[in-house]
Amino acid sequence: MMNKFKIKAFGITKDILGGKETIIEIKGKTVADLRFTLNERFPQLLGLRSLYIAVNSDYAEEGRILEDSDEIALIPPVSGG
Amino acid sequence: MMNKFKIKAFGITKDILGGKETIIEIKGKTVADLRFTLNERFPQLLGLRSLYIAVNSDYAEEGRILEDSDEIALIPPVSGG
Amino acid sequence: MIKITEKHIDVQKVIETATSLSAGAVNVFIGTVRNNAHGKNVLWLEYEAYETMAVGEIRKIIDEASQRWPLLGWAISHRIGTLKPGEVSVVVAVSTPHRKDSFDACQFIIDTVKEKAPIWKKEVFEDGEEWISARPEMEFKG
Amino acid sequence: MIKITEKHIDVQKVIETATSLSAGAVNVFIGTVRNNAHGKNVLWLEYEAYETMAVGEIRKIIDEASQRWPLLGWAISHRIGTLKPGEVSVVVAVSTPHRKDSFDACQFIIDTVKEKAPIWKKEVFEDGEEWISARPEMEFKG
Repeated sequence: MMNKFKIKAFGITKDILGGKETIIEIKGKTVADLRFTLNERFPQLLGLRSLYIAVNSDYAEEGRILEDSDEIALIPPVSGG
Repeated sequence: MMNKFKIKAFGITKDILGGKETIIEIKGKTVADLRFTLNERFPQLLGLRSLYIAVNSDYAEEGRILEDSDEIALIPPVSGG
Repeated sequence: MIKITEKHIDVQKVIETATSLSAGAVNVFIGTVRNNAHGKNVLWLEYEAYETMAVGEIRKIIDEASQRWPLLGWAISHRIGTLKPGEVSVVVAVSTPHRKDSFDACQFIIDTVKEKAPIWKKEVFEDGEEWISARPEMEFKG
Repeated sequence: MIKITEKHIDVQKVIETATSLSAGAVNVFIGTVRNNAHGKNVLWLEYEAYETMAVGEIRKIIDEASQRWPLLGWAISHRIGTLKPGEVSVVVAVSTPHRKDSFDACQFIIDTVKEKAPIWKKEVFEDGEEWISARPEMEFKG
Protein backbone atom coordinates (compact mmCIF):
# COMPACT_ATOMS: atom_id res chain seq x y z
CA MET A 1 0.00 0.00 0.00
CA MET A 2 1.49 3.33 -1.08
CA ASN A 3 0.87 6.57 0.83
CA LYS A 4 1.81 10.11 -0.08
CA PHE A 5 3.02 12.61 2.49
CA LYS A 6 4.19 16.17 2.24
CA ILE A 7 7.49 16.56 4.09
CA LYS A 8 8.89 19.85 5.39
CA ALA A 9 12.67 20.03 5.41
CA PHE A 10 14.91 22.39 7.35
CA GLY A 11 18.60 23.23 7.49
CA ILE A 12 20.81 20.78 5.66
CA THR A 13 17.86 18.49 4.85
CA LYS A 14 16.34 21.30 2.81
CA ASP A 15 19.48 21.23 0.67
CA ILE A 16 19.49 17.41 0.45
CA LEU A 17 15.82 17.10 -0.49
CA GLY A 18 16.09 20.09 -2.81
CA GLY A 19 13.41 22.26 -1.26
CA LYS A 20 11.33 23.29 1.73
CA GLU A 21 8.54 20.85 0.96
CA THR A 22 8.69 17.53 -0.86
CA ILE A 23 5.99 14.96 -1.61
CA ILE A 24 7.17 11.49 -0.70
CA GLU A 25 5.40 8.29 -1.61
CA ILE A 26 6.10 5.47 0.84
CA LYS A 27 5.17 1.88 1.46
CA GLY A 28 3.49 1.59 4.85
CA LYS A 29 2.49 4.49 7.07
CA THR A 30 4.77 4.70 10.08
CA VAL A 31 7.59 7.12 10.81
CA ALA A 32 10.00 4.20 10.33
CA ASP A 33 8.54 3.51 6.88
CA LEU A 34 9.00 7.13 5.92
CA ARG A 35 12.59 7.09 7.19
CA PHE A 36 13.33 3.95 5.13
CA THR A 37 12.12 5.56 1.90
CA LEU A 38 13.86 8.85 2.62
CA ASN A 39 17.19 7.10 3.20
CA GLU A 40 16.75 5.17 -0.02
CA ARG A 41 15.89 8.22 -2.12
CA PHE A 42 18.32 10.62 -0.39
CA PRO A 43 21.29 8.58 0.82
CA GLN A 44 23.06 11.78 1.91
CA LEU A 45 20.67 11.75 4.89
CA LEU A 46 22.66 8.79 6.22
CA GLY A 47 25.68 11.08 6.54
CA LEU A 48 23.99 13.31 9.11
CA ARG A 49 24.92 13.18 12.75
CA SER A 50 21.25 12.55 13.57
CA LEU A 51 17.87 12.89 11.93
CA TYR A 52 14.63 13.19 13.85
CA ILE A 53 11.21 13.28 12.35
CA ALA A 54 8.64 15.63 13.86
CA VAL A 55 4.90 15.14 13.57
CA ASN A 56 2.66 18.11 14.31
CA SER A 57 5.54 20.01 15.88
CA ASP A 58 6.62 17.26 18.28
CA TYR A 59 9.51 14.81 18.05
CA ALA A 60 7.88 11.54 16.90
CA GLU A 61 8.68 7.91 17.74
CA GLU A 62 9.52 5.48 14.96
CA GLY A 63 6.35 3.42 15.39
CA ARG A 64 3.98 6.35 15.11
CA ILE A 65 1.36 6.01 12.40
CA LEU A 66 1.19 8.97 10.07
CA GLU A 67 -2.16 10.50 9.19
CA ASP A 68 -3.00 12.46 6.05
CA SER A 69 -3.56 15.60 8.07
CA ASP A 70 -0.22 15.39 9.92
CA GLU A 71 2.41 18.07 9.50
CA ILE A 72 5.63 16.12 9.03
CA ALA A 73 9.09 17.66 9.25
CA LEU A 74 12.70 16.55 9.07
CA ILE A 75 14.84 17.74 11.97
CA PRO A 76 18.58 17.44 11.29
CA PRO A 77 21.03 18.23 14.13
CA VAL A 78 19.95 21.54 15.62
CA SER A 79 22.38 24.42 16.04
CA GLY A 80 20.46 27.38 17.39
CA GLY A 81 21.67 29.85 19.97
CA MET B 1 53.63 56.06 73.64
CA MET B 2 50.36 57.57 72.40
CA ASN B 3 49.63 57.98 68.69
CA LYS B 4 46.73 59.73 67.01
CA PHE B 5 45.09 58.38 63.87
CA LYS B 6 42.17 59.55 61.80
CA ILE B 7 39.82 56.62 61.20
CA LYS B 8 37.27 56.42 58.39
CA ALA B 9 34.15 54.45 59.27
CA PHE B 10 31.59 52.93 56.91
CA GLY B 11 28.24 51.22 57.21
CA ILE B 12 27.29 50.24 60.73
CA THR B 13 30.68 51.36 62.10
CA LYS B 14 29.85 54.92 61.04
CA ASP B 15 26.80 54.70 63.30
CA ILE B 16 28.80 53.15 66.16
CA LEU B 17 31.66 55.65 66.02
CA GLY B 18 29.21 58.50 65.48
CA GLY B 19 30.62 59.82 62.23
CA LYS B 20 32.48 59.29 58.98
CA GLU B 21 35.86 60.22 60.48
CA THR B 22 37.03 59.94 64.06
CA ILE B 23 40.38 60.77 65.65
CA ILE B 24 41.53 57.91 67.86
CA GLU B 25 44.45 58.07 70.25
CA ILE B 26 46.03 54.69 70.85
CA LYS B 27 48.88 53.12 72.75
CA GLY B 28 51.25 51.46 70.30
CA LYS B 29 51.09 51.75 66.54
CA THR B 30 49.96 48.46 65.03
CA VAL B 31 46.58 47.52 63.57
CA ALA B 32 46.10 45.23 66.60
CA ASP B 33 46.73 48.17 68.96
CA LEU B 34 44.16 50.24 67.12
CA ARG B 35 41.64 47.40 67.29
CA PHE B 36 42.21 47.05 71.06
CA THR B 37 41.46 50.72 71.69
CA LEU B 38 38.49 50.76 69.35
CA ASN B 39 36.92 47.77 71.09
CA GLU B 40 37.45 49.44 74.45
CA ARG B 41 35.94 52.76 73.42
CA PHE B 42 33.18 51.32 71.24
CA PRO B 43 32.22 47.92 72.69
CA GLN B 44 29.37 47.65 70.17
CA LEU B 45 32.06 46.80 67.62
CA LEU B 46 32.42 43.44 69.38
CA GLY B 47 28.83 42.61 68.36
CA LEU B 48 29.68 42.69 64.65
CA ARG B 49 29.97 39.53 62.62
CA SER B 50 33.46 40.64 61.55
CA LEU B 51 35.55 43.80 61.48
CA TYR B 52 38.47 44.30 59.16
CA ILE B 53 40.78 47.27 59.15
CA ALA B 54 41.97 48.62 55.82
CA VAL B 55 45.15 50.61 55.36
CA ASN B 56 45.54 52.63 52.17
CA SER B 57 42.62 50.82 50.55
CA ASP B 58 43.85 47.28 51.26
CA TYR B 59 42.82 44.79 53.90
CA ALA B 60 45.58 45.01 56.55
CA GLU B 61 47.11 42.36 58.79
CA GLU B 62 47.04 42.78 62.56
CA GLY B 63 50.78 43.26 62.90
CA ARG B 64 51.04 46.05 60.36
CA ILE B 65 52.59 49.24 61.69
CA LEU B 66 50.51 52.32 61.04
CA GLU B 67 52.15 55.44 59.65
CA ASP B 68 50.92 59.00 60.09
CA SER B 69 50.21 59.29 56.38
CA ASP B 70 48.13 56.09 56.19
CA GLU B 71 44.48 56.18 55.28
CA ILE B 72 42.85 53.89 57.82
CA ALA B 73 39.30 52.58 57.50
CA LEU B 74 36.95 50.25 59.37
CA ILE B 75 35.37 47.57 57.18
CA PRO B 76 32.36 45.93 58.85
CA PRO B 77 30.73 42.93 57.08
CA VAL B 78 30.19 43.94 53.48
CA SER B 79 26.80 43.63 51.80
CA GLY B 80 27.10 45.03 48.32
CA GLY B 81 25.49 43.66 45.20
CA MET C 1 7.64 35.87 26.11
CA ILE C 2 8.95 33.49 23.48
CA LYS C 3 9.84 35.21 20.24
CA ILE C 4 11.38 33.97 17.00
CA THR C 5 12.06 37.04 14.93
CA GLU C 6 13.72 38.26 11.75
CA LYS C 7 14.20 41.68 13.32
CA HIS C 8 17.06 43.02 15.42
CA ILE C 9 16.61 41.88 19.05
CA ASP C 10 16.11 44.68 21.56
CA VAL C 11 18.13 43.25 24.50
CA GLN C 12 16.85 45.85 26.94
CA LYS C 13 13.26 44.95 26.13
CA VAL C 14 13.87 41.24 26.71
CA ILE C 15 15.44 42.06 30.07
CA GLU C 16 12.54 44.31 31.06
CA THR C 17 10.03 41.63 30.14
CA ALA C 18 11.82 39.15 32.42
CA THR C 19 12.25 41.50 35.37
CA SER C 20 9.92 41.33 38.34
CA LEU C 21 9.63 43.80 41.21
CA SER C 22 9.89 40.99 43.74
CA ALA C 23 13.03 39.57 42.11
CA GLY C 24 16.46 40.42 43.44
CA ALA C 25 18.41 38.83 40.61
CA VAL C 26 18.25 38.84 36.84
CA ASN C 27 20.56 36.74 34.70
CA VAL C 28 20.85 37.35 31.01
CA PHE C 29 22.60 35.32 28.35
CA ILE C 30 23.28 36.98 25.02
CA GLY C 31 24.54 34.94 22.09
CA THR C 32 26.34 36.96 19.45
CA VAL C 33 27.72 36.08 16.04
CA ARG C 34 31.47 35.60 16.22
CA ASN C 35 33.63 37.04 13.47
CA ASN C 36 35.59 33.81 13.22
CA ALA C 37 35.04 30.04 13.39
CA HIS C 38 37.48 27.17 12.76
CA GLY C 39 40.10 29.88 12.13
CA LYS C 40 38.18 31.32 9.16
CA ASN C 41 36.45 34.68 8.77
CA VAL C 42 32.69 34.44 9.04
CA LEU C 43 30.99 36.70 6.50
CA TRP C 44 27.50 36.14 7.81
CA LEU C 45 25.22 33.49 9.31
CA GLU C 46 21.88 32.21 8.12
CA TYR C 47 19.50 31.13 10.88
CA GLU C 48 16.41 29.11 10.14
CA ALA C 49 13.71 27.82 12.50
CA TYR C 50 10.75 25.49 12.36
CA GLU C 51 8.87 28.19 14.13
CA THR C 52 5.75 26.52 15.55
CA MET C 53 7.80 23.63 16.86
CA ALA C 54 10.59 25.88 18.19
CA VAL C 55 8.09 27.87 20.21
CA GLY C 56 6.58 24.63 21.53
CA GLU C 57 9.94 23.14 22.49
CA ILE C 58 11.05 26.35 24.20
CA ARG C 59 7.75 26.46 26.09
CA LYS C 60 8.46 22.92 27.41
CA ILE C 61 11.95 23.98 28.47
CA ILE C 62 10.56 26.99 30.35
CA ASP C 63 7.96 24.76 32.02
CA GLU C 64 10.70 22.44 33.22
CA ALA C 65 12.84 25.36 34.42
CA SER C 66 9.83 26.75 36.30
CA GLN C 67 9.48 23.49 38.16
CA ARG C 68 13.15 23.43 39.12
CA TRP C 69 13.74 27.08 40.03
CA PRO C 70 11.53 29.87 41.43
CA LEU C 71 11.28 31.88 38.22
CA LEU C 72 9.57 35.22 38.78
CA GLY C 73 9.96 36.30 35.18
CA TRP C 74 11.54 35.11 31.96
CA ALA C 75 11.83 36.00 28.29
CA ILE C 76 13.53 34.50 25.26
CA SER C 77 14.08 35.99 21.87
CA HIS C 78 15.81 34.11 19.05
CA ARG C 79 16.78 35.75 15.82
CA ILE C 80 16.42 34.10 12.40
CA GLY C 81 17.46 35.21 8.93
CA THR C 82 20.79 36.73 7.97
CA LEU C 83 23.09 37.88 10.78
CA LYS C 84 26.43 39.64 10.56
CA PRO C 85 29.28 39.28 13.08
CA GLY C 86 28.52 41.17 16.28
CA GLU C 87 24.77 40.84 15.91
CA VAL C 88 22.71 39.27 18.68
CA SER C 89 21.33 35.83 17.79
CA VAL C 90 19.62 34.92 21.06
CA VAL C 91 18.76 36.47 24.40
CA VAL C 92 17.56 34.54 27.45
CA ALA C 93 16.65 36.49 30.59
CA VAL C 94 15.28 35.14 33.87
CA SER C 95 14.60 36.70 37.23
CA THR C 96 14.55 34.92 40.58
CA PRO C 97 14.60 36.00 44.24
CA HIS C 98 18.28 35.04 44.66
CA ARG C 99 21.24 35.13 42.34
CA LYS C 100 22.41 31.52 42.20
CA ASP C 101 19.03 30.38 40.90
CA SER C 102 19.13 33.04 38.20
CA PHE C 103 22.46 31.71 36.88
CA ASP C 104 21.40 28.06 37.08
CA ALA C 105 18.00 28.59 35.44
CA CYS C 106 19.36 30.78 32.64
CA GLN C 107 22.14 28.32 31.86
CA PHE C 108 19.73 25.37 31.86
CA ILE C 109 17.42 27.21 29.46
CA ILE C 110 20.06 28.22 26.93
CA ASP C 111 21.81 24.83 27.11
CA THR C 112 18.52 23.00 26.51
CA VAL C 113 17.34 25.40 23.81
CA LYS C 114 20.58 24.77 21.94
CA GLU C 115 20.10 21.04 22.34
CA LYS C 116 16.40 20.71 21.50
CA ALA C 117 14.87 23.70 19.73
CA PRO C 118 14.57 23.15 15.96
CA ILE C 119 16.74 26.05 14.90
CA TRP C 120 19.67 25.79 12.51
CA LYS C 121 22.54 27.99 11.52
CA LYS C 122 24.71 27.99 8.46
CA GLU C 123 28.06 29.76 8.52
CA VAL C 124 29.02 31.52 5.32
CA PHE C 125 32.75 31.96 4.67
CA GLU C 126 34.57 33.49 1.72
CA ASP C 127 35.18 30.04 0.26
CA GLY C 128 32.01 28.18 1.15
CA GLU C 129 29.33 27.57 3.71
CA GLU C 130 28.26 24.89 6.15
CA TRP C 131 25.33 23.93 8.33
CA ILE C 132 26.75 23.80 11.83
CA SER C 133 26.97 20.38 13.53
CA ALA C 134 25.06 18.66 10.76
CA ARG C 135 27.69 16.07 9.82
CA PRO C 136 29.88 13.99 12.11
CA GLU C 137 33.13 14.92 10.35
CA MET C 138 32.62 18.54 11.32
CA GLU C 139 33.43 17.56 14.87
CA PHE C 140 37.03 17.06 13.83
CA LYS C 141 37.43 20.30 11.94
CA GLY C 142 37.10 22.78 14.86
CA MET D 1 35.07 49.54 33.16
CA ILE D 2 34.61 49.64 36.93
CA LYS D 3 32.12 52.23 38.04
CA ILE D 4 30.70 53.16 41.45
CA THR D 5 27.95 55.64 40.79
CA GLU D 6 25.12 57.57 42.43
CA LYS D 7 23.33 57.73 39.11
CA HIS D 8 20.87 55.31 37.55
CA ILE D 9 22.79 52.44 35.87
CA ASP D 10 22.35 52.16 32.11
CA VAL D 11 22.27 48.36 31.75
CA GLN D 12 22.54 48.48 27.98
CA LYS D 13 25.69 50.59 28.18
CA VAL D 14 27.35 48.17 30.62
CA ILE D 15 26.53 45.30 28.26
CA GLU D 16 27.90 47.18 25.25
CA THR D 17 31.12 47.98 27.10
CA ALA D 18 31.62 44.27 27.85
CA THR D 19 30.79 43.01 24.38
CA SER D 20 33.53 42.05 21.94
CA LEU D 21 33.21 41.28 18.25
CA SER D 22 35.18 38.07 18.68
CA ALA D 23 32.99 36.90 21.57
CA GLY D 24 30.15 34.49 21.01
CA ALA D 25 28.70 34.75 24.51
CA VAL D 26 27.82 37.52 26.91
CA ASN D 27 26.54 36.84 30.39
CA VAL D 28 25.00 39.60 32.44
CA PHE D 29 23.99 39.64 36.08
CA ILE D 30 21.67 42.40 37.24
CA GLY D 31 20.98 42.87 40.94
CA THR D 32 17.77 44.69 41.69
CA VAL D 33 16.23 45.99 44.91
CA ARG D 34 13.53 43.63 46.12
CA ASN D 35 10.31 45.08 47.45
CA ASN D 36 10.42 42.75 50.45
CA ALA D 37 12.94 41.25 52.88
CA HIS D 38 12.36 39.08 55.97
CA GLY D 39 8.64 39.35 55.16
CA LYS D 40 8.64 43.14 55.53
CA ASN D 41 8.09 45.86 52.94
CA VAL D 42 11.31 47.58 51.96
CA LEU D 43 10.78 51.33 51.53
CA TRP D 44 14.22 52.01 50.17
CA LEU D 45 17.88 50.97 50.49
CA GLU D 46 20.93 53.05 51.28
CA TYR D 47 24.14 51.86 49.60
CA GLU D 48 27.50 53.14 50.71
CA ALA D 49 30.97 52.33 49.37
CA TYR D 50 34.56 52.98 50.34
CA GLU D 51 35.07 53.95 46.76
CA THR D 52 38.82 53.87 46.19
CA MET D 53 39.10 50.53 47.95
CA ALA D 54 36.00 49.11 46.24
CA VAL D 55 37.46 49.91 42.83
CA GLY D 56 40.78 48.32 43.87
CA GLU D 57 39.14 45.15 45.19
CA ILE D 58 36.98 44.79 42.10
CA ARG D 59 40.04 45.25 39.92
CA LYS D 60 41.75 42.34 41.76
CA ILE D 61 38.66 40.19 41.25
CA ILE D 62 38.65 40.96 37.53
CA ASP D 63 42.36 40.15 37.33
CA GLU D 64 41.74 36.79 38.94
CA ALA D 65 38.78 36.09 36.63
CA SER D 66 40.92 37.01 33.62
CA GLN D 67 43.46 34.39 34.65
CA ARG D 68 40.81 31.70 35.04
CA TRP D 69 38.62 32.38 32.00
CA PRO D 70 39.25 33.83 28.52
CA LEU D 71 37.51 37.17 29.11
CA LEU D 72 37.23 39.18 25.91
CA GLY D 73 35.39 42.03 27.59
CA TRP D 74 33.91 42.93 30.95
CA ALA D 75 32.22 45.79 32.78
CA ILE D 76 30.87 46.36 36.27
CA SER D 77 28.73 49.15 37.55
CA HIS D 78 27.62 49.38 41.19
CA ARG D 79 25.10 51.90 42.39
CA ILE D 80 25.39 53.77 45.69
CA GLY D 81 23.04 56.19 47.44
CA THR D 82 19.29 55.78 47.86
CA LEU D 83 17.59 53.04 45.82
CA LYS D 84 13.90 52.20 45.61
CA PRO D 85 12.48 48.70 44.96
CA GLY D 86 12.92 47.67 41.34
CA GLU D 87 16.00 49.81 40.83
CA VAL D 88 19.22 48.24 39.59
CA SER D 89 21.94 48.07 42.27
CA VAL D 90 24.65 46.26 40.33
CA VAL D 91 25.40 45.03 36.82
CA VAL D 92 28.21 42.64 35.89
CA ALA D 93 28.71 41.77 32.22
CA VAL D 94 31.40 39.57 30.68
CA SER D 95 31.99 38.24 27.21
CA THR D 96 33.89 35.08 26.28
CA PRO D 97 34.22 32.93 23.16
CA HIS D 98 31.91 30.22 24.53
CA ARG D 99 28.90 30.31 26.77
CA LYS D 100 29.85 28.16 29.75
CA ASP D 101 32.83 30.40 30.50
CA SER D 102 30.60 33.47 30.38
CA PHE D 103 28.31 32.01 33.06
CA ASP D 104 31.18 30.80 35.26
CA ALA D 105 33.18 34.03 35.05
CA CYS D 106 30.17 36.28 35.66
CA GLN D 107 29.07 34.23 38.66
CA PHE D 108 32.58 34.21 40.12
CA ILE D 109 32.80 37.98 39.76
CA ILE D 110 29.47 38.82 41.38
CA ASP D 111 29.96 36.23 44.16
CA THR D 112 33.42 37.61 44.97
CA VAL D 113 32.36 41.25 44.71
CA LYS D 114 29.61 40.54 47.24
CA GLU D 115 32.12 38.84 49.50
CA LYS D 116 35.03 41.28 49.30
CA ALA D 117 34.18 44.71 47.90
CA PRO D 118 33.73 47.30 50.67
CA ILE D 119 30.14 48.21 49.88
CA TRP D 120 27.31 48.20 52.39
CA LYS D 121 23.57 48.37 52.25
CA LYS D 122 21.01 49.39 54.81
CA GLU D 123 17.39 48.34 54.39
CA VAL D 124 14.85 50.90 55.47
CA PHE D 125 11.44 49.56 56.56
CA GLU D 126 8.37 51.36 57.87
CA ASP D 127 9.37 50.54 61.44
CA GLY D 128 13.14 50.77 61.35
CA GLU D 129 16.31 50.09 59.42
CA GLU D 130 19.24 47.72 59.47
CA TRP D 131 22.68 47.32 57.96
CA ILE D 132 22.54 43.99 56.14
CA SER D 133 24.64 41.12 57.52
CA ALA D 134 26.36 43.36 60.07
CA ARG D 135 25.42 41.44 63.21
CA PRO D 136 25.39 37.70 63.78
CA GLU D 137 21.83 37.60 65.14
CA MET D 138 20.51 38.81 61.79
CA GLU D 139 21.34 35.41 60.37
CA PHE D 140 18.46 33.93 62.36
CA LYS D 141 15.86 36.53 61.42
CA GLY D 142 15.56 35.77 57.67
